[in-house]
Amino acid sequence: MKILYFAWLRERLNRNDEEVNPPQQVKTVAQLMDWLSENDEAFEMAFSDRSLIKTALDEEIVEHDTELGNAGTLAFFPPMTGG
Amino acid sequence: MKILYFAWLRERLNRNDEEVNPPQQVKTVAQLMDWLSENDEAFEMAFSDRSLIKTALDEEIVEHDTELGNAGTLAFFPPMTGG
Amino acid sequence: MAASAIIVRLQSETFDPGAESNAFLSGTEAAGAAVTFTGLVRSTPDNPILSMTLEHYPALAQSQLEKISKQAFERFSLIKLTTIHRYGTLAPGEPIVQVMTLAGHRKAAFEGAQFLMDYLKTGAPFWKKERSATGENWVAAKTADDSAKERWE
Amino acid sequence: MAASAIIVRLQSETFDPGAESNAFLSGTEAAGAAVTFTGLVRSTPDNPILSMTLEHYPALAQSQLEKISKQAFERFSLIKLTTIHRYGTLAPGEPIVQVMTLAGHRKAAFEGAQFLMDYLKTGAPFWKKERSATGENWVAAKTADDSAKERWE
Repeated sequence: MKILYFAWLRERLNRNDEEVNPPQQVKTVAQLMDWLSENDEAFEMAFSDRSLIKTALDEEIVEHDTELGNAGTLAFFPPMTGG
Repeated sequence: MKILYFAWLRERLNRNDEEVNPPQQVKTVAQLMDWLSENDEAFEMAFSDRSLIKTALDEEIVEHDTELGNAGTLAFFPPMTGG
Repeated sequence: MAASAIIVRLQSETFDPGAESNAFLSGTEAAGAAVTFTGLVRSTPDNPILSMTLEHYPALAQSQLEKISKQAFERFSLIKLTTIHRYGTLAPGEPIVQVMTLAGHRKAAFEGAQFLMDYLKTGAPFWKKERSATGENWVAAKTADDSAKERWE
Repeated sequence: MAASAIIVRLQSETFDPGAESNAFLSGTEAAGAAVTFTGLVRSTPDNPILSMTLEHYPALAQSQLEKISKQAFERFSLIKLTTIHRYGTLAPGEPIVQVMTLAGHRKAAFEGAQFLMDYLKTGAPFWKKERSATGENWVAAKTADDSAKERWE
């Protein structure tokens, strides 16, 4: 699965995107955030206030309890400031 | 005192403006409308629904119970449709 | 916030809506939001018109446009405000009125323009007569315009 | 009411606000009211900035702009709607976004544009970074923008 990062999340994690292969028990967006945080302190810091993390699965905005299913792309980003 | 007429009031009364000299007992806008109606059927018709008659005294929008005082100009017109 | 930040123009000549907006927008780094409202002469299949004539009371129109513009400018802390209102005979599609507001943020810019239009509808001494193939008639004031104004009271 | 009455443009190049308004207004005899909202890069004495960079998520930005534009178009029975949104690095005073609505009457034109802007603020994947003499910082989302959106729910 491909993960995209935007704005200060991209800067703090120092990457635009990456391929990940989470274990089978990682079923939701929130569980993926847990799994990424376990393995990397930078993620733990960046994801510490989950209310500031928005997500889109295959270019559709979703909540943290959404199941990953067979989605190809997950994006993490701060609250949007469009317009 | 000079009276101005606008829009359909101007058309129905067939005049843009005129000079009038009401008697002393005519003190308010409403009394002037009564006095004009007494003397002329066209005014009686035009002023029959007083909620449709708006007035301005010396270029200031006023209510019908406003006193004429020493004003030089009184305007009669239908509800405004600006904008 | 000087009074010169408010411009009111009462004119019979037409105007270019976009050129007016661009002139209004120039040199405005402290502003984050601009709203332009343009009112147009409307001709629909249900009510096809040939022309619209706006009669007005010149002296009162100028002072009412100025008064309402000043109220909007102050109430919404606008940076700049321009009101252009035409009179005379206009063809379908022509602009009748244009209101432009400039503010720090979008809420004030939107509300300033809306307030101004709501007050112009019932407070500016203009009367519209539509001419169609079947004759002429005076456009009646709408009760919706009275209630739109009440929102701000 | 065809879908082609909705235009959405996502672009890095600047645009001419007034020229866009004039193009939008042309050939619109059935419309009585047009509203143009222009959002500008703001630099104030309290917060002087050198430039603003808009980062965006291209595929999602396009689809969200289209989705929100369609919602506004349908909800307010607009005759026409155009949304232009930029990304990249912009100087103070430059236009960031422009929304134009055309409707029979002013209420729908105003509310369509306001609805669209309220939803773009929190629903379009753009992030703003301001660069000033003292450094760079990401503009935080405003809780006022969340409550502006709630008004329409």
